[in-house]
Parts: sequence; structure tokens; C-alpha cells
Amino acid sequence: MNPIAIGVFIVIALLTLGSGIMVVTVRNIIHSALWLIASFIGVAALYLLMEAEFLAVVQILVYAGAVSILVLFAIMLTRQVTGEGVRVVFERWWVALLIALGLFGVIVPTLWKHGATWEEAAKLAQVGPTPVDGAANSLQVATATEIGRSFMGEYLLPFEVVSVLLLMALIGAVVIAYEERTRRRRVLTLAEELALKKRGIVEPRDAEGAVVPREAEGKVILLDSEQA
Amino acid sequence: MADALTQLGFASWLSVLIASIIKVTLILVGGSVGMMFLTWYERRSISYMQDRRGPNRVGPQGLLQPISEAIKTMTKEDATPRDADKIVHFLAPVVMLGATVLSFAVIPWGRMFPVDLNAAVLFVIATGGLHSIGMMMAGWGSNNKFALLGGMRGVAQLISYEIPQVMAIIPVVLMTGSMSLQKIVEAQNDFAGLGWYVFSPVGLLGFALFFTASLAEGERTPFDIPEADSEIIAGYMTEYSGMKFAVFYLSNYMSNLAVCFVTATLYLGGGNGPGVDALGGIAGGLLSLVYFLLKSFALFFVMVLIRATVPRLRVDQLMSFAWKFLLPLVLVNILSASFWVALLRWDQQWPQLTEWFGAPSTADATNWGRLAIAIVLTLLINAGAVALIMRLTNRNVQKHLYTTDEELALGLS
Amino acid sequence: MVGSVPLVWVLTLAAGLFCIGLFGALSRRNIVGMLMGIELMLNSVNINLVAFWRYLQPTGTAGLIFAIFTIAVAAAEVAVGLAMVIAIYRARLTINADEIDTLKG
Amino acid sequence: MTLSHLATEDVFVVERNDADFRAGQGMTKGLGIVFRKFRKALFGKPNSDRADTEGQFNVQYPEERLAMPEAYRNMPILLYDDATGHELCTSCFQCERICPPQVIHITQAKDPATGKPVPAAAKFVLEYDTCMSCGYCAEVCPFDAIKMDHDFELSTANHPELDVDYNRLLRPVSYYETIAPTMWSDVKEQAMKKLQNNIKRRPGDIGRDHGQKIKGGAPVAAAATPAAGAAPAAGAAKPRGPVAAIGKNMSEDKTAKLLAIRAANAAKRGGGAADAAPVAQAAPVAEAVAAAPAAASAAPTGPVAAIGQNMSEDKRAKLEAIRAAKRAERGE
Amino acid sequence: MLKTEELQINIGPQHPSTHGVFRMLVTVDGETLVDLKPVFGYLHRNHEQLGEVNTYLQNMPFTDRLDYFNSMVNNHAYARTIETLAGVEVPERAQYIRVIMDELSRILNHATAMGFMLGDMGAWQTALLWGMREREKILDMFEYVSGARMMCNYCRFGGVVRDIDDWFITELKKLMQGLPHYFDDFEGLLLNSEILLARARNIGVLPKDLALAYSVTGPVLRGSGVAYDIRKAEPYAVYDRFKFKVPVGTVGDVYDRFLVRIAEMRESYKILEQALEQLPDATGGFINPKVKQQSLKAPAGEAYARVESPKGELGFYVVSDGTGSAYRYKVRAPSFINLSALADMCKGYTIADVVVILGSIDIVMGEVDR
Repeated sequence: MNPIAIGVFIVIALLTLGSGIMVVTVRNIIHSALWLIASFIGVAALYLLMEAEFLAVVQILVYAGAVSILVLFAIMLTRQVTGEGVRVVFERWWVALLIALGLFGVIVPTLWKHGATWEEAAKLAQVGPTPVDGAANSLQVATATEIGRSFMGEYLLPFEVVSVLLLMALIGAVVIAYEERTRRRRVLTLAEELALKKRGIVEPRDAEGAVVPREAEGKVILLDSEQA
Repeated sequence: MADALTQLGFASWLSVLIASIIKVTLILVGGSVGMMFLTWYERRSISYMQDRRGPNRVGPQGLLQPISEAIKTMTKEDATPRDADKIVHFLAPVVMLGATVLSFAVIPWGRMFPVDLNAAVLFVIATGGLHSIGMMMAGWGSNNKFALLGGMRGVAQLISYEIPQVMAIIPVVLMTGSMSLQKIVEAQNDFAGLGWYVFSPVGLLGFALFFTASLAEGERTPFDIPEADSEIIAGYMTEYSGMKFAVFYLSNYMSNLAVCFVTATLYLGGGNGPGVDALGGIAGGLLSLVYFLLKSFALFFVMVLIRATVPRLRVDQLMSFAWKFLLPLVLVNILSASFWVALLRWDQQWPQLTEWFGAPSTADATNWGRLAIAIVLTLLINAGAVALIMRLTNRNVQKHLYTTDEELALGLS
Repeated sequence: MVGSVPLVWVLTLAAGLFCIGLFGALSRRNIVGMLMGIELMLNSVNINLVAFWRYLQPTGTAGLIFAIFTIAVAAAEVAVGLAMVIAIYRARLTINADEIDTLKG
Repeated sequence: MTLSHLATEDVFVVERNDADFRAGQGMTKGLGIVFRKFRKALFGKPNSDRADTEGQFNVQYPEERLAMPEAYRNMPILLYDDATGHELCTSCFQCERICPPQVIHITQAKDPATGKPVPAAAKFVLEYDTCMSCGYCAEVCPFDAIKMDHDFELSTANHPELDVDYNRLLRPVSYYETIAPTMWSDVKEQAMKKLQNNIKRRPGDIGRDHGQKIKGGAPVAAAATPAAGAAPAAGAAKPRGPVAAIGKNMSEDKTAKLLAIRAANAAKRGGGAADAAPVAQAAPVAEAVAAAPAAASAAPTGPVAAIGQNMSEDKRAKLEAIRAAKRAERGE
Repeated sequence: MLKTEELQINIGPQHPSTHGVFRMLVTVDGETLVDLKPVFGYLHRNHEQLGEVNTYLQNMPFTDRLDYFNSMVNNHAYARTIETLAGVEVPERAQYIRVIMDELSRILNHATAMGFMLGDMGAWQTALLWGMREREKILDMFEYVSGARMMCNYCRFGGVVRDIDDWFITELKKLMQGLPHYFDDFEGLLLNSEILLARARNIGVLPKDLALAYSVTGPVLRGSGVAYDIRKAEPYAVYDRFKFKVPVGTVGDVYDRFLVRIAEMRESYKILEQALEQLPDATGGFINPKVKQQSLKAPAGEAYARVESPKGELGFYVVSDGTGSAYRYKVRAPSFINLSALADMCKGYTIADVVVILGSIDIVMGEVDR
């Protein structure tokens, strides 16, 4: 029994579960998103504890660094100014609570029932692949190199499928969130207005809104850029 | 270190704990001292560039100026806006600093590696990405328009530049065959310690791209949009004062230091250099540390030089620079890196190919003919790509003035 | 880690996180809140995958690979989901799930 | 439009280089220039000549000082003759009249015996805080009595102190000669002649001794200063003798000054702050003042800040007093 | 990409980039500026009213405080107005001295103004400090002749208060040895810098006709392509004796104003060279001795005189009722009038551009608020 490992595990578990609970109970949705980040980092720490270094880094990179920021952006872009005081949960939230607790009550006893079996299997699995010099515990867990090889070999097809999925998600997200240019409000700069006037798309107007005759333009200026 | 402690009679878990604590303390102290030196170094050198002297009063040559300023900021009033989200406002600098310190866990000092993580390169980038959370928290928690604007800008910038940054590393990872920083340093030890990646065409372009993207990640000029003081005051730091502001400052400079260290490690051979292997032992280690620090501070000097010279980009130009300039070049660089690796090491990677095609099996890396071919090929690819993309960028600049008639007409309606 | 923390503990942690996520996804009215609950559930699944990999097949890669697939899918899901949220918000000016109950946009 | 007056050869169009191919060469050039500057500033000699554009150009202020040009004008001062102690001012009111922000307040001296005006000033108050240093007073003064000082280190925490009267305005002619030799030699003869004429018309000690500390003897107590209340505070101010601005032996002067101020502060902390005079004579202060060779003839240093607890009121009262006196003079 | 609500932001009065206490109430749509409302008056100090209370001479030091970068030019303009009003002759040497001071002012103003603009752009003060170095050298010389560095109060009616001597001329020659190096360095630093081009080209375009309609003057007008310079249009002092050219831009954007200012510094240098050559000896005197400075009384009437200040046309309008002080006194401040075009120039650009455009107009709040 390694007390450090157990202690670290308990701390991480408390962090993950506690912030998970905060995510679903906190009223302020932004706080909830921030707690979500804490939960993600807790999970990443758990991966690190389980020697899945690559996955831990990916977890931080993707979840804590990108997904949560995306969520925060979405919240900030869709925050209703008037909707601060409305209820954040359904009226019958206790039904959801019952369901969740019920599920937990079903899963955990099942897990513990098979706990001993898994312990045995785990002990078997911890033996190194081929103990060369008698060091039975020098177990080489799979690293990023092995992951890469698996992606390129055994799991090539799923890998390609996932990449296509990501591409689809990329395109889909752009298409959904894209607002057509015509609907976007655009403020013209002076130069653009001038260009429009020159091309005759808009009649130049003076301060009162009367149309200025075309000939009146360009007379007052000594130096035209084209001439100079 | 842990082994030594175990031999002294500590329990194994205790020795691990003590060793970790000592390591963490050393890293923290090294990082903070490095940051303090960095501020002094930046201010002095930028002063000389501007024909003035810079801080020269506190201590010899003003070296103690950062300390006096640290004391000053610590004793200043720590104001929190009344309508701010107090906890978030408080936690933002903590998150920023935490992310920065985390990245120091894997960054080597010369040939000393605190932790040799399997995916160290990725880890550095990931912790850099955590900055965006701190920024968002600071921007949102301050309840200030400028802060929010600065936070949003900063986050958008960090996320955009993370992509070219990560992808600029891929050539290095390809050439090394590992993501461990230790292995990357070892791989650059050819040619009497001068086989740095920056001397290959792939590495040169990668170095330029990675360094540029890192400037943006570290919010350095010309990419210091989040704190563009002439536009949005101090950006997300607007509402911070006293120690909290100092923590932001600390985190910024420490991450700059980290960027310099990582760049030196990835492309400039880390602690490698002539004479390190020859000396060996502790002397070699110290020499490698000296080499490493020299390289890193030279890189930081380039940062300062850039800061003293160029204006900052506008926020939309910044984005298009990342997506339209850096990203294509980075992709091309990955391509040429794979050519490089295939040419130099294909018989090692795929021995069966050698059998099939009957090529001579030369296992050593210094096969000059192949090296020459690889250099020429990658150089051609990279130079061509750079020229092409610069040409396209130039055309975009020329075209920018007036948009098309249809767009204008639509905008008016 | 292995040898001191039993596998069941890790699995229990994952189950707890899953149930919390489930509760969040069911009880929140805000669509983004629901998405966050789903993210928690996906994470708990990943913990399971990694735990089984580490305890039962540490030299293989299947668990890790599947976890990575899950992360990729989750990222895609978040991207599309949030894009939809923004599109809905633009059309209805609300992201409250109760009020988005008609098919017509 | 009347814009066509410019001949074409008078005009040129700036070159925009729009069509150039940009590959970072402009930025690289800039970086090169900045690096050259860095090299020159680090290894080259400091910027000494007006033709230099490279090397450090800043002056390390308290230790190094630039030489003041003679014409430099900061705040007005009044001159007195070293030999006789007679002030050059005859209260002709020229400066009071020309002063754009109207910060000069003069009261003419009267012969106590006959009640007739005497060509000397009884009171001369100048509001340094509002003075805009335009130098008109010195320009118009027909007797060359008012001149512009070179001392610019006037900052104080005590605002009423900036209403300066005779005690602190007076400088010996020799002082002005040091800071502006040619400008004084131009007018010296004529000014001294005028002064001699005026002295003849001044009965007794009128027109002398306003500074009290000038001629080494026992300093007249602060009570002699005209305005009541806050006046002692202003009167017993820092030693602002001819020392401060000579600028040849600056660091010594500065240390002396600092010593004096510190000693005064220490005395203030030690002794009661109520009375200015005993504190001013306290031993450390006297020693400190004596320690500075040039400051030997300076004022007895007193704790300035201790008295004026209600600064703004003091100032207002003082101003009121001055104005009332002037009204009375005009016979309103 | 996303539709955002319009947001109102107050830029200033305490903001690092609004030169002085100046507030811009901007309405932004995302980063794009929809509307801009300049709010000023924070520095108002009754200058024009003071000018009607004070005597003519008394008002001279107050003109220093208008555009405190170019007090020499302000003095010149004011003195010229009163000289026109009272019919005062100015000796030739004084005219030359005034021209030398004006052109030195122009160099120092443009050097620092461009530095400030680049500072707004984020070029961390290098250009500014190099400009400051040249400015210090010039200010030291100002201090030598006038007694003060910034509030010079140098001109008097019919001349200047103090003659320039050999020291000044020697130092001026030395300064002029160094100036071309400074111009070269400055141009090399940023003129072709890609980032500056991206930030300055086609930003803040002020078309010619609009520039004329707003009656902006100075480098802003010339940058828009209108060749209008009072030194050429209505040669005052001795400007008709010098050979120099008026630089004009073509597009009217920030970059053109930048280029025009640099070109003007070089032209000023040429004027200085010629003025030093032609400077008459001291026999003619440097001030008209017949003028009673303190009790100058102008005959009833009005006068308007203008000079080309570095910021544009600086004019003083004085109405006299025959007494010793002005009956009506009005300043045509170039900063104020150039600033009025700001809102239109900024519309449609981003906030980051707004500060640069403001910097390119080159305002001094002392002159705007008066």
C-alpha cells in the first residue's frame, strides 16, 4: 500500500466529484462552467496518476483548454440581459435527482460485487511483458509511440472515420453559426462611401439629403491624385 | 535524488515526497529569480535601444530593482471592484500563475530535467492553453467592459495561435521520433554538440514559426493585443492592482521565460554545445546550463528587440496572420519534415523497404549524400512555400482598400 | 497507483461522476448547462476506459485509443452543439430548453 | 476656391511605395537600426554633443546637472546690496501692474515720522504657486530689483509656504552675479547708481533688514514678519539662501540641506511642536546648518509643517489680510 | 461573425492614448466603430476671456499654454496679429529669428507627434524617445534664448525679447549635423515596416472634399492631397525668401499624414539651412525699439493673422477698441478644428484604429479646450 498514491487519489477524487457537483448545482452558469474546468483538470490528474500521460495532456489541451473555453464563449454570447433572475433548473429537478441516485445505487453494488475478480485480473496484468533481467515489475505501459503505431495500424479505419467526423463537425459548426453577410450590419468608412459615390452606386447627397449634381464634384481640389 | 534519500534511511514514499518538494521549490525559485532577472534584462536592454539608461539605482546596475518593485506592489492597496465577482476575480491570477508554474515541471535547465514526461512537448503547450482560462476569468470577473474585451481578445488569440504552435512542433517530433524533451535534446547532439535542428531547413522554418506563434502566446509585441494599453487600457488586467497585478506580471514573464527555454530546447539544441560531452560530469552539466541560459536569453533579447521596433497588429490582422500565414506554412513544414525523415531514416524506420528495393543499408545518420539531398529538397519546398504565401499576402494587402461594389451596396441597404 | 488504489475505487469515482452529469443534463433548463452535464458523463466514461486499460491491459493500447476517440467525438459534439445553441439564440433570443419547443424556426 | 496659388514646383507628392513586394525587409531594417542603437549605446560614448544622435542622452539628475543658461527663469527673487544691505526695490508697482496672473502684492513703506511714502517696500508678497514664470516683472523693473532665479527645486508639502515674502525673496546681488554674470554686468552700474539715489531718500533702516538673517547678527524673531498667524511658518522656512542654486558644489549643498531637514524633523519629533523658535535653535539643527559651509549664513531652520495644521485657512487668512491692507491703502 | 449588440464605451478622459484629458464616447458593433462623439472641455481655462481682460503684452505668456509643444509658433502668431493691428514694423533679423524658431518647433513637434502616434500603435516608445532626444536638444536651445524650455514667451511686438548669439548659431549648426541621421534612423525604423503599413495604410481616410469641408489644415489637409500651406499661400515673415516644397499625400490616410510629417521635417531642415545663411547681422536690431511694449495701444479696428503652425493654420483674431487690451480676442486653433473631423474619419474602423487616427491628427488638448 502506497500512502501517497492513496492520498493523492482521494484528493483528486474529491476535487473531481466536488467540482462536478458544483457544476450541476451552482446557479450562475459561468461559475458552473468554471467548476467544469476544475473537474476536467481533476480527471486529467487522475489520468496522470494512472500513467496515461499522453491522455492527460490531451485532456487538458482539449477539454480544459478548448471545450471549456468554447462553453464560456457560448455562454457569454447567449447571455440574456434580462434573464438573470429566472430559474435555472426544471421544476421537477428532484425527479432527475432520483434517477441519478437510482442509477448510482444500481451501479456501485454491482461494481463492488465484482471487485475481487478484477483485483485478481489486475494483479495478473501487472506482470511485465517479458521480464528480461528478472525485474518483474519493470512494466512498460503503452506510451504515445504505441498509441501512434496503433492509430496507423490496427485502428486506421476508426481513426480516419473520426477525422472525417471532426471535419464534418468543423464544417457543420461553421455553417450553423455562420450569419449571412447580407444580414450583418456593416458600417461604411468614408473611403468606401466615396468609392460608392464615384462608381455611381449611391447618389452623393449633401447634408439636407438633396442629390448633389455630379458635375459639382472634384472641382475644388487643386491636386488630384491621378494627375499628380 | 529519491534514491539517495532512500539510502539515507527514509521510507520510500517519504523520500519521494521530500525529493518532489525540493524539486518543486528549486523550480519555483529558479522560475521567479529568472523572471526577476528577465524584467531587469528587458528594461535595461530596451533602454539602451532607446538611448537611455534604464533602472540603475537599486543595487549594482539596478539589479535589485525587481525586488524593490515586488515589495512595492506587495504593499500596495489591493482593490477589488464592488460589482466584481469576488471569487473569480481573486482566482484568475492564481490560475494564470498556476498554469505557468505547471509548465516549468517539464522544462529542462540545460541537461537537468525536472520530470521527463512522455508527452512533455504537448504538456508545455497544454499548460500554455490554460492561460486562456485565467484570462477569461479575469476579464469576466472584473465586471469591466475593457477587461471583458481584453479577456475575449486574449482568449481568441491564444486559441488561434495554439494551433500553429502545436503544429510547428510536429517536425521536431517527427525528426526525433519522440515527444520527450530529453530525447529531443539528445537527438541534437550530433556534430560535436552542434547538430541543432535550427540548422536544417525544416528546423529553421519551424523555429521561425514556433517563435512567432510563441510571441503571440506570451502576449509579446507585436501580438500584445490583450493588453494593448492604448486601446483597451490594460485589457483583462485593468481592474487589478497590488499583489494580484504582480502575480499576473509574474506569470507573464515566467511564461515568456518558459517560451524561451522551450524554443532553445526544441530548436537550438538545449544544453548541447561544443565541449559539453568532452567535459562530462558536473562540469559538463554546468557548461550545458550556461549554454542553455545563453541561448534562452539571446532569444529573449530578440523578443525585446522586436518589442522595441515594431508596432502591434490589429486584432483582425492578428487572426488572419495566424490562419492565413502561419498555418499554411506550418503545414508545408510538416510535409517537408516528413520528406526529411523519410530520406534520412527510411531504412531504419522501414527495414523491409530496404530489402525490397535493395538499397544500401546505412544505419548512421551522417550519410552526407542523403543529407545533401534532404537539405536541398526541403529547402526548395520551404522556400517555395514562403515565397508563394508572401506573394498571396501581398496581393491581399493591395486589394484591401475598397471592397466590391456588391458588398458595399449590401452594406448600405 | 496500481496495487494501492483498487480498481473498484476508480470505477466508483467514474460512476459518481456519471450520475452527477446525468443529474445535470436532466435538471438544467439552460441548453449549455445540459451540454456541460453531458461532458461530465463523457469524462466519466473516459475514466472507465483508462482505468480498465491501466489495470487489465496496460501494455495494449485499446483503452487509450478508445478514450482518445471519445475525446474527439466529444469535441465534435461540443462544437456542433454550441453552434446550434448560438443559432437558436439568434433566432429565438433564448437558450432555455422549455421555450424551444416548436419545430418552426 | 483660392487654393490654386501654389505653383507645381512648390509641391511634391510623398512616395508611398504601394507596389513594393513586402517580405519583411522593412521590419528587418528597423530591427537592424535598433540593434545598432543598442550597440552604440552600450559600448559607445555617451551623447555629449548636440550633433550626436547615438549613445545615451539622459542626465542622471540629482548627481549630474546641466548648466543653466543665464536667461533661465524660474521664480522671481528680490535683490539687495551685499555691502549695505539695502534692497533695490523701491515699490514702484511696475511689476505688480504687469504681472499677468497678478501674484505680486506690494505695500509701500512709509516714513514713521512723517507718514510720507519712502522708495522702499514694506511688504512684498509673491504667490509662487500661481506664478507662471513669464519673467515680465524682471523685464519691466526699472531698478533691476526683481530678477528670475535659477533654483527650481521648490517642491514642498506645505502649500502656504509658497506665499513667499521678503524673508525668502531676498538674495544678495553677489548671488545673482554668480548665476547670471553677463546679464548683471550689463545693468550693474545703472542699477547701483539708482540704488544710491534711493538710499538717500530712505530714512533710518527702512529698506533694509527685511531678511533679518542677512547680516549675521542675532536673527530677529519670527514675530517681525508682517502677516500674523501663518506667517511664522512661512518665515521660518528651509534655509533658502544663496546656497541652493549656485550649482557648483551641488552634492555637498544637497547633503547639507538634507541633514538640516532631517535634523529639523528629528527635533520636531522630539520636542513640542508648538513653538517654532526654541526648536529652531535646537542643537542638531544648528550643527547641521553649520556643517554646510555655504549654508552658514542661512536661516534658522524651523519645523515648517508642524504649525500649519489648517493650511487652506491659513492661506486664505493671509491673502485676506494682504488684500484688506491694500484696500485700506487705496482708501476704500 | 456573430451578431452583437452595440456597446457604448467611454475612451477617456483618463485613458493612456487620448492625448490629454479628452473623452471619446464610442459606440461599437463588435470591434467596428459605429459612432464617435468627442467630448472635451476638461481643460478649459478661459483663455479667450483672459485675452480680453489682459493687456496685449500680458496675454503673450498665456498663448504659450495653448499648444504647449510649439509656444514659439503661438507667440509668433499672436505677435503678428498685434503687429498688424498696431502697425508695428519688425526688423529683418527678428523675422529670421522667428522663422528659425518656428522651424525648430516644427521639427520637434513632428518628431514627438509621430512618436506618440507610433506609441499608440504599440511601438514601444522607441520612435518617441528618439524624437524626445532631438526635442531635448532643441528645447535646451530654446531655454538658452528665451529662458524657458516650453513656455518660451519669446516674441515681443516688433521683434523678439533677446537676440540669438554665436553660441546659439554654433549649437544650431551642430544640431543640424545630427538631424539628418535622426531622420534616416526614424524612416528606417518604421517607414517601411510591414506592420506599420498594415496598421496605417488606408486607415482613417479623409477624402479631399471632406477635408476642405471640415476646413482642416496642416499635415492632415496636406495628407489628403490638398497643397495648402500658409507659408506658401500667404508668405508671412520672410518665408518668401526660402526655397522649399510642400509635401502632399494622395490617399489621405494615416500613412499619408505620417509621410507628410516626415517630409515636412526634411523641408524644415532646408529652411533652417537657408535661414542661417541669410541671417542678417545684428546691426538692424532684434526688436523695434519704438514700440512701447507694456502700454501698447492699438487703434480701433480688427486684425486676423495666421501662421502655419506644425498642427495647421493657427490664427488669432483681435478686435481693438483703442484701449490697451483687446475688445474681442479669438483663437483659431488648428487642433480643435482638425479634431472635428475625427468622428467621420473613424467611422467604420475598429477601436484599435481610432486611437491611431487620433494620434495621426496630432492634437494638443491645451489648444482644443483653450
